[in-house]
Parts: sequence; C-alpha cells; structure tokens
Amino acid sequence: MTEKIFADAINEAIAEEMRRDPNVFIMGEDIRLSIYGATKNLYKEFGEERVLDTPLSENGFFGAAIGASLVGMRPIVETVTSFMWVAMDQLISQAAKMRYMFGGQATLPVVYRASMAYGSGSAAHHSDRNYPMFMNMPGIKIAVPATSADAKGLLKTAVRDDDPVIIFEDTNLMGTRGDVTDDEIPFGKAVIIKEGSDCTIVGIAGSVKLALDAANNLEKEGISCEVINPRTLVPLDKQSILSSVEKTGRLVIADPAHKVCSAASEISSIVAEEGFWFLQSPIIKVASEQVHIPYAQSLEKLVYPNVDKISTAVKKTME
Amino acid sequence: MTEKIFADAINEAIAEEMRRDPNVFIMGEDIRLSIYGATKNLYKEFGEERVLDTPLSENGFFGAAIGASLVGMRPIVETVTSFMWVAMDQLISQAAKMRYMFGGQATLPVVYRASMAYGSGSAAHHSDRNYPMFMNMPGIKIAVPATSADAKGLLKTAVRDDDPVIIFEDTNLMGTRGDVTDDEIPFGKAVIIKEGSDCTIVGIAGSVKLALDAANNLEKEGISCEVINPRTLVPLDKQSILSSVEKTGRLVIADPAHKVCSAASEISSIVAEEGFWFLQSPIIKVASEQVHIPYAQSLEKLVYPNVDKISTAVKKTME
Amino acid sequence: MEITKEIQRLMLERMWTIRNFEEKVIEVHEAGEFVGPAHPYIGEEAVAVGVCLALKDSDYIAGNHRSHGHPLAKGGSIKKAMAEIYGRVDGYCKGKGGSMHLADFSVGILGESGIVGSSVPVATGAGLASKMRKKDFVSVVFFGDGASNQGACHESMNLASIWKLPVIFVCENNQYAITNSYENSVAVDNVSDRAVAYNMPGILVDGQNVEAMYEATAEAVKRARNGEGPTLIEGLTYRFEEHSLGLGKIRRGEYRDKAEIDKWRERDPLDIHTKKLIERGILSESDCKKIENDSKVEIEEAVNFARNSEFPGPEDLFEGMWANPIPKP
Amino acid sequence: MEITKEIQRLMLERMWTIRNFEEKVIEVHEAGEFVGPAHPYIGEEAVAVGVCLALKDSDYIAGNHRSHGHPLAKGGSIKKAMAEIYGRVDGYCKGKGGSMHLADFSVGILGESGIVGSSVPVATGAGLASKMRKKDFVSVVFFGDGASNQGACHESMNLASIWKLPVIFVCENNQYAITNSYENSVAVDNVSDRAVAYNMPGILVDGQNVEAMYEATAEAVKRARNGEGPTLIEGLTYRFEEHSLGLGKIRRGEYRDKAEIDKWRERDPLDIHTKKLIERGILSESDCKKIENDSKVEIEEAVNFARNSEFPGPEDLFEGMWANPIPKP
Ligand SMILES: Cc1ncc(C[n+]2csc(CCOP(=O)(O)OP(=O)(O)O)c2C)c(N)n1
Ligand SMILES: Cc1ncc(C[n+]2csc(CCOP(=O)(O)OP(=O)(O)O)c2C)c(N)n1
Ligand SMILES: [Mg+2]
Ligand SMILES: [Mg+2]
Repeated sequence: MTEKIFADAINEAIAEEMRRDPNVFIMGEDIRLSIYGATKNLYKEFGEERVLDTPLSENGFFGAAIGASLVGMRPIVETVTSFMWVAMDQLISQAAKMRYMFGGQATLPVVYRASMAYGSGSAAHHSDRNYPMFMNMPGIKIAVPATSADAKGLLKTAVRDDDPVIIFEDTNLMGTRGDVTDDEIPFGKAVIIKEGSDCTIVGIAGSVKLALDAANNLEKEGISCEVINPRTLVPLDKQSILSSVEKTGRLVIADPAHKVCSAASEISSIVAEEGFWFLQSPIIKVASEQVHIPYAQSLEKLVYPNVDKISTAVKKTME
Repeated sequence: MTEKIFADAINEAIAEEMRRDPNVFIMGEDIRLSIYGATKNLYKEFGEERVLDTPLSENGFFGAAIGASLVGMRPIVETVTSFMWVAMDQLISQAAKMRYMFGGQATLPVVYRASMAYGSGSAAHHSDRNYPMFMNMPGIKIAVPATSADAKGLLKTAVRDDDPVIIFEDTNLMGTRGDVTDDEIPFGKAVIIKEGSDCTIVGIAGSVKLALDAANNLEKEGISCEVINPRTLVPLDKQSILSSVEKTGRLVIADPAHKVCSAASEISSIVAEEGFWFLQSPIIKVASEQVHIPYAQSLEKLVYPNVDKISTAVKKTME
Repeated sequence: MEITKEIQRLMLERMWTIRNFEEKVIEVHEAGEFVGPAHPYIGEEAVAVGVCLALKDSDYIAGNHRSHGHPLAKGGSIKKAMAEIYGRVDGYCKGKGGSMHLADFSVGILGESGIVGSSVPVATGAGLASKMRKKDFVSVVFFGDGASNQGACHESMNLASIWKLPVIFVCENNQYAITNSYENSVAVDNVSDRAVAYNMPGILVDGQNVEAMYEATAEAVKRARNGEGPTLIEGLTYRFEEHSLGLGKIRRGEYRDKAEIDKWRERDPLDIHTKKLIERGILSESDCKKIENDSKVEIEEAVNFARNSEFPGPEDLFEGMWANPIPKP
Repeated sequence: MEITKEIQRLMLERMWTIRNFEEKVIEVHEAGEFVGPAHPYIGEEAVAVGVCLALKDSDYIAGNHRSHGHPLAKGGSIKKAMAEIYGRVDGYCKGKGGSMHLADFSVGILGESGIVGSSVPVATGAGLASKMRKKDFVSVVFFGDGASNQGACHESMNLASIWKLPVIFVCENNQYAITNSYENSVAVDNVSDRAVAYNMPGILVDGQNVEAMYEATAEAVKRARNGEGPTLIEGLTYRFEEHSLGLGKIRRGEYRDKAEIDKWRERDPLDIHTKKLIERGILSESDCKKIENDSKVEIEEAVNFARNSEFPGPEDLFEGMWANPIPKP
C-alpha cells in the first residue's frame, strides 16, 4: 500500500500493464509529453512504437484501436469525453456492437480513458460527463473510478478484460491522494465506503467524495448515511445498492451527469422496481442541472452536485 | 379530419410547411425518389433547390443544416437513427450546445427526422432507438409521434419551433392509419388516449399502440388502465403522468429503447421522486432487452416490448 | 505480371460462386425465405475476386453492406454465408448478423459493416497491428464511391499514410450510392485522384477485369509487405441489379438510364474473363460451363444447408454479447 | 491587386488590436483575473486580419479554439470580447461561452468552436443558405493544420464543391497541433494540396504577410460571389506563444526547437507590415507607434470594462438555453 495521486495511479497502471504484456500499447493526442498528466515517462520507457501520438482524427484512431484489438493488440486510448462525439460511430457501431453482430467471433480488448474535465471554466464544449449515453447502449463496460485505488485497479482490470471498456476519469480527482495496491479491482463490485443506517447515498466518480463529506457532516447532526461507490456502471452492482436500501429505507444518488436519463435515473428506476418495498420515502437524484456548462465560475458552480445539495436531499428523505 | 397513413401524414406536413414558408427546405439521402417513403412528390413540387439529395456525409450535411438555420433557413433533415452516430459531433457540439454557449445569440430552427427501423431483420447496425441519449444532453427537443395525427402535427410544430428538434419516427408505424388535422400539436402536452383507474401505462412511439392493446385486453379481465402518450420527451409533460399515477397508484412504462438509462428509466425516476406517495406498488419498465438487435426473427421478436410483456407487468403491479 | 493458370481458373470459379450465390439469394428472398435487407454484388464480382486472390489467408479484409462478394471471394464458407442470411444457428454469426454483417474470422474476414464507411478505420487498425507486431499480413478494406465521402475514409487514409501501414483501400466505384450518382456526390473525377491528398499511390482500374484488379492488388500488397505503406485502388464497376432486395421493385430505372445499364451489362466480368480463358486455351467452353454448373450445385447445397439449420432460440439471445460476461441488468 | 491605403493602415491597426489584446490576456491570466483556458493568436495576426479585411460586414466567419483573433479581425467589439473572457454579463455570450466560444452575431461572427474541426460544417451551411437565398454573402471558416485531419473538413469541402457554395476554407497552418508537428500528422506536403481532391483551388500563402492573405482572400471572395464555388487557402504561419495559457509553463520548448521559434519570431507579421508602410511612405514611424499605443489604450479600456462588468447570477443560469423555452425538467 502506497499513497499516490490519482493521475500517478493511472500512470502506474499503464506502465505496469505495458511491462507485463507486449501487446499493450497506448495512443492518443499529445501523450508523449503527457499534457493531460497521466502518461508521464511512458514515451521514455516504451518508445515510439508503443506510445503513439495521433493526429486529430478521433474517429480514425479510435477505430484503428478497435481494428488492432481484433487482431491481437490491447490498445489503451487516451481522450477527453468531449472529443468522443466526433468518434461516436466507431465507439457505437464498432466497439459496442461488433462482437454480438458477428456472433461472438470478434474479441475487442480495447480501453478508452476519457477524462471528464468539468468544473474549471472549460465551458460547454469541454465539460461532458456522458457515461449515461454509453450505459444506454449495450456492449461497452464502463468504469467510474472515485479514488486513486480505483484509478489503478480498474484500469488494470480494463486492460485485461477482453471486452471494450471506457474509463471515465474525473479530472477533479486528478490531484487527490489515496492508497493504491498492485491488485486488479473486479468490475461489478460496488464498495461501501461508509456504513450507515438512515439513508443510502450512491455517488458516482467525483461525487463519491462529495457524498462522503455530506455523510460526515450529517453524522454530526445525528443522521447516519451509508455511502456506496459503484466503481463500474456496466456492470452495475445493483445488489449492493438494493441491500443497502433494504437496510436504510432511503436513497439519494449523487451523479455529476446531466440529470435526465442519467446514471442516477437508472439506479432510481432499478430501486423503484426491485427495491420498492424497502423504501420509506422518495428517491432523490442530485445530478447536474439540465443546462449546458456555463463558462463563468459564478454559474458553473451552480450546476453540479455538491455537499450542500446532497445533505439537503438526505434531510428531505428523512422528513 | 381525414384519415392518412403515418408516412403520408409526414409527407403532408413537409409539403404544407414548404408551401407556407420559402425558407423551409429538405435535405437527406435519396429523398428525391423517396426511398424511405415520406418524401414522395416533394422534388416534383419544389424542385432541386429545395429538395437536396446529399452525399453520404452525415456529419457534413447535418452541420450544414445547422449553419443554414443560423442564417435564416429552416432545414428539415431526413435520416435514420443509426446514421446519427457518424454525425454526433454536429448534433451535440453544435445543434444542442450552440445557442447557450453563445449566450442566446444563435437561433437554430433545424429539424432532424430520424427513422427508427427496428423489428424487421435489419440487425444491430440499423435498428437504433437512441432518443434516451439525446434526452441526457440538453438543447434538443425530442418528439416521438405515435399516430398519424402526431406525425403531422408534431412535425409542423417542429418546423415552426426556433430550437433544434429531432423527431424519432417509428417505422413500425409507417403503414398505420389515423385521422389527421391541419393543426400543429404543441410540444410538452401528453395525451391520455384511454382513461383508467388501476394502473397508468406510459407508452413511447410504437409502444403506445402496444400499451393500448394491452389495456384493451386487460379491461376484459377487469383491470382498468390509463394509457398516456407523451408525444414529446423533451419537453416531457411530467405533470400529466404524475396526475395519472396519483389517480391509479401504479405505473408501467413501455419503451422500445434499451432499458438502461432509457426514457422509461427517466420517467420512473421522476415518479419515484415526485410521485412516490401516490405509488401503491413498484414501477415497472417494459423496455428492450440490454442486448444488440439480432438479425434472426426468432431472436429479434424477444427483444422489444410487446402486448404480453406489458400486460404481465400491469398484472404484477396489481399483485 | 504473370498470373498462374491455377489462379486464372480460380478467378472464374470464385466469380461464379458469387454470381450464383447472389442469383439464389434474390430467388429465395422473392420466395420469402428470409426477412431483412440484402445487397446483390452482381456485376461487381471481378473487384472482390481480383483483390482477394492476390491475398494470403493470413491477410485481413473488411467490407460494407454490399457484403456477400467479399467473404466469398476470400474463401469464406459458402454454407455458413447462406445460413447466416437465413438467420440460422449455423451461419457465420449464428444468425445474429445477417446479410449485412457476414464475417468469418477464421479466414481473415473481419466483417462487413452496415454503416457506410465505418469499417475503414477498423481495417486501418488491423494494419497498425501488423506493423506493431512485425507481422507481414496486410489489411484490405472495401468501400463504395458513396462511402468515399465519409470523414472516416479521410481520417483513415491519412493515418495509414503517416504511419506507413500495410493497408489497401479498395473503392468499389459502381457510380451510385443508392439513387444518387457519382457526379452529384463526389467532387473529383476519380476517387483514386484523392490519393495525392494522402501521399499514397492512387490506381484507377477497370473493375470488370478481374486480372487487372488482381495485378493492381498484387502490386499494392508488395508495397505493403515491404513497409512502403498504403495504396488506394479504385475499381470502376457497376451494379447490374438494384441497390437492395425489396427496393428493386420500387425504384428500378428511375435514376439510371436503361441504355447505361445495358452498356454495362455488356461488360459482364464473368464473360470477359471466360472469353480470355478460352482464347488462351486454358479452359475449353465446356470446362467453363462445368465450373458454372458445379458452382450452382454448391450453391444449392448451401441453400439446403441453410434451410435445414435451426433458428436460434431464446437461450441464444444473450450469447455473444460479452467476452467476459456480466450479469444481465 | 491594389490595396487601398486605408486598408493597409487598417491592417496594422487590427493586428495591433489582436497583439495587444493577447498580451493583455496573458498578463491578466497570470494575475489570476480569470479562470479557464485561452489560446493566444500572437504571431498569426496576419492571417485573420488579411482574410477578414477582404470581407464585408454581411459576410460570415466561424472559427476554432484559437479564438480571439478572428472576431477582433472581423470588427467585433473589443470590450465585449474581453468581458466574455472575464466571464461577465457584458461579454459577447453573457459569460456563458468564455475564451473558446467568442461569437458576435451582430457582425457576422457565427462563433468559435472548442471542438476542433466542428465549425467547418456549420460555416459550409451558412454558404448553402447564401446560395439558396440568392444572397451574395460568403462564409469563411478558420481551422488549423491539426483540424485538417478531421473528417468534418473532408465532408464539408466535398459538399461545398459539389454544390458550388460561396465558402472559403482558411487553414491556419502553424505547423503544430499542441505538441504534435505537422510532419507527424499530415500526410501531404501542404494542406492546400488537398484542394485537388475536391476540385477547388488550393492556395498556399505566406501567413506572415497580411497583404498576401488579403489578396488571396479577395480573389476567393470574387470567385465565391460569382457562383464559382469554394476555395481552400492555407496561411503558413507560426504561433509565437505556447498552445494555451497554463500549458505554457509546463511544455515550453520541449517539442519545438528554440532555433525554429527564433527564426519565426523574426518574421513577425506586424514588423513586416509596418516596414512596408513606412517604406511606401504611407505611414511614418511615429504614426505606426501611435497606432500601437492607441491600441494599448483601447485594450486597457476593454479590461476596465470587463473588470467592472457583473458576474452572471443564479437567475441567469437557464437564460439562453431555448429560443422557445420549455419547463425545467
Ligand atoms: C452512415 C450511413 N449512411 C447511410 C446509409 C444508408 N445506405 C446504405 S448503402 C448506401 C449507399 C452506399 O453507396 P456506396 O458506398 O457507393 O456503396 P454501394 O451501395 O454503391 O455498393 C446508403 C446511403 C448507411 N448504411 N450508413
Ligand atoms: C475533436 C477535438 N480533439 C482534440 C481537441 C484538443 N485540442 C484542442 S486544440 C488542439 C490542437 C489543434 O491544432 P490545430 O488545429 O493545428 O490548431 P492550433 O491550436 O495549432 O491553432 C487539440 C488537440 C479538441 N479540442 N477537439
Ligand atoms: Mg456505389
Ligand atoms: Mg496548428
């Protein structure tokens, strides 16, 4: 167990996987000089053949990664959520659909690392938190690391998994610290990061920490929250969430995505169907306002879940 | 009031709007010869300047429609849901985001008509029902006509609306008949197509008819269902749904989209939050299985909502 | 370039396989034996056959919605192709894919894509893997004149060129994208003229001449295996039938002159090649007839195989979704 | 081509506006006066200014993330530009857009796009509207060498060509996309060489020479207004600063030689043009100095305007989302 900042945990996972398996390589824009911070020193260690700086052709190189994965490579692609729009065809028509469409013949061990750079004035074009869209379309596994340990362990699992995976990396976490281990973290296993009895809070990516902070504050007011980090959204460990709600009877979901058709919507709908009889009060979604991300900090801060909004929601479930 | 088949209702709306306003034009692939059935005779009446057959460059021409709409035109773009993936950047980065990003300066009266051709062996690449993804991203209005009247009236409203609109046209309805009027149908007003007292069924697009059939069958068994056609998903008339659930205490949502992060998920989550105290039993989603659309008819028919699945769900809410 | 007699003969065989396969598909579709779209390759056989016979089994191909010719030319199983179109468990894709998604990974067929242009980046990536793994396989992608206007083609050709990948871009220019003509949609005289924009050779070939297609491909393959990078080959061809089954009845003739169709039908790739083989004394007329007939028998067997194969059942629905399965949501 | 003295002078003025604007933005960013990325246009001023001065107010432009030069060159309000970067209500976009999304529709600026390549189809569509409405306005889009590898450019150039749209594609080739060099990413010697693939003129211009940019644009504008279709103009240029503010401190020099930077700094577009004006006797040295200083005063006023403008408040959050508003979900 060593303490690492989130970005370095990612870096370490990539380096370890590249050392372990010569078929693993990484491609993306400006990764040799690591302008997004997680690919430091890889070029030095692995050279130009395994660390590819790509032209600005996301549809082209996202697809090239798919093709390479089909015939034996295990590519890691670095990108930003907002650059996925230009490459949606390769992500959806090929990465997500190909295996099934070909009756299971195709195996595509490709990993996309997409950073979600919201919260610091990047405005509407650079602040997407678009994992709910990929949840809607079957075929891609989705990881949402919330800690350094998640960042490292989920990435290692992703590289070894034979299915396409997108890891949504919350840049608000990039500088946070936490213990990491060398182990893979299994997909589809949520982790209860704080136990409690009054209300369950499911947090997603950067909202896990907000949920924990809210829970810690509420504890002082005598409200006991259980905080769950699902770690992956596909597969989603719905059992852990249902069991927690069975215990607490209440549910708040904190999700940085836009609130309509969000991960929060999905989790709410699962509990409204399968955990209905456990519920003692309405399920509350604390997700981003249904508006684009404004540039001005005075506005941007109003959009996302925060500790206050989560605490208020929990209290509302207790009324 | 005249009876029209769905495809002709669309055709009539386009022609009427093009006659009314010289800035309305239509573009798409193979529309002059109307291979998808809804653009018959337009070329003859309006000529090559207003009926544009485009190359296979969806990102290019979807974007060109946006640009044209910015400077005074009102384009109608014909496409198929599955061809939207290659054009997602223009739909999301430009159509959805532009107005807000530019502080309200941009006005984009562009309409995309996207046909959802599922259910007849088109397989994974040609069967998308992807409106939930566009619900997640603010900025585009979304219509889901369920009858000939909807098809005509919602399209007329869309053309006159100053915001971008996507109309998801369910090809399973193309040959169905129904009365149409000359009136626009307002966005954000659901219609109760059958009143009932035991359970509310919200249907979407082609599932409205399935919901109605289920309700009619259930009536014979003494179960009284209220069937709601929301007509638009953005804006969504949540008040009509909540009022209905207040009356019935039960809710089933029939949605042809993939069930995770579906429109059904969203509606369920709204009711679980805002209508919780009305509910007497779990909310059930009857949506498509979380699998790609298989080619074989023996498999494909298992995927979507159908009358049986809806009836079973309603009965389950009554247990 | 010397083309062996064996290959000259194989060219005819494979072209007959495709021709007869397609005729049969049209026939059984009309009889309602399967549901779903299918896009006949009749008239264009020389393109896929010329290209694929210049490849090794270890080379890869990927294609598009006009999808039967490519795998059959590459040597994929005829029976499995037919069974797939019938939506049966013994199809290439166990009935999950259908006509537009034929794929036989066992002989290097990375699959056909229903979304136009979408397999171009994928094939480019197979070329990237070849280079990275220091293998000598090449990767070929077939796409239409319509597809050439997709951004995916542009991006992929540029990538293949800067990275000098062993990729061959084969544009099957049949001069129409459904009802839209080449002139109405492509801004340049020949698709192959676009190769200069990517600093790669662009070769315009008579797509009705299977040997010309073979030679151009063999040359491109040599360059590719030598590490000299990609090539764009344009086969100028014509589809003799309508764009797709079903559409035929509605649209026949409304966007193509009868005269134009007739002119092209006179340039039937099978006739052209048959004539050469006979002239050269490689095969007799009756040898050729036998090839045609043997192929018909084989296709008949394939149809019977398909008809006798099972439909997939409910237990198959989720099969093949995941390599490392996850619980059903 | 004769360029009037007035325009020659205006060229210098606009270039100084941009230069001083950018210097100020760097200064106040370092002082922490605003949060968010910004991409300085220093070194490339001649491109936007040469292009925009060849346009009328009724012509449209669209641009990219390197976004301050285009609107300032087109005559957009300097104060509103600065206020937008400060995230204030008096900005072009009321603080919603910020540096990467400057847009002033009142003077034909359809907006800058943070997504690389994404405004190219949009500008093409403005050209389509010009043709459809039989107006004589032209539409110009600025994009980088990096952007030229986006599929959107390919598709748009093809569309503009087949439809003969009055669109001018201006590639600002500053030879890098962040840290990735032109050689590593574009397969052809010059971006303008790609014009042949779309059957349109492709003109390579010295992007440090504002008059050359003006002339090439004027020529393209003439063609466009005459219904002769689009032109691709490549301005060969260089950014003197780092890719974006913030990034500067980390990456300076690691991918570009100092020698290369120095060589290009010697070709400062403002110096080049100033020298010409003095040589031609159009302006004296002190006239030029005055232009520089007046511009500094104007920028100072703009900063004060921005500083004194309000931040948007909670009531503004949903403003501007919809033209025909809908209830909050
Ligand atoms: C992205 C996309 N757009 C549109 C279609 C519908 N479509 C299928 S085939 C086709 C024409 C393709 O033309 P071309 O590439 O020349 O191939 P051809 O059919 O002529 O062999 C079209 C428009 C599609 N499948 N995918
Ligand atoms: C689609 C997309 N991919 C990546 C980026 C990140 N990015 C922003 S600017 C840039 C470089 C652009 O290079 P170029 O087009 O040459 O313009 P320049 O910055 O040199 O003016 C990159 C990679 C982006 N904004 N959009
Ligand atoms: Mg074609
Ligand atoms: Mg550049």
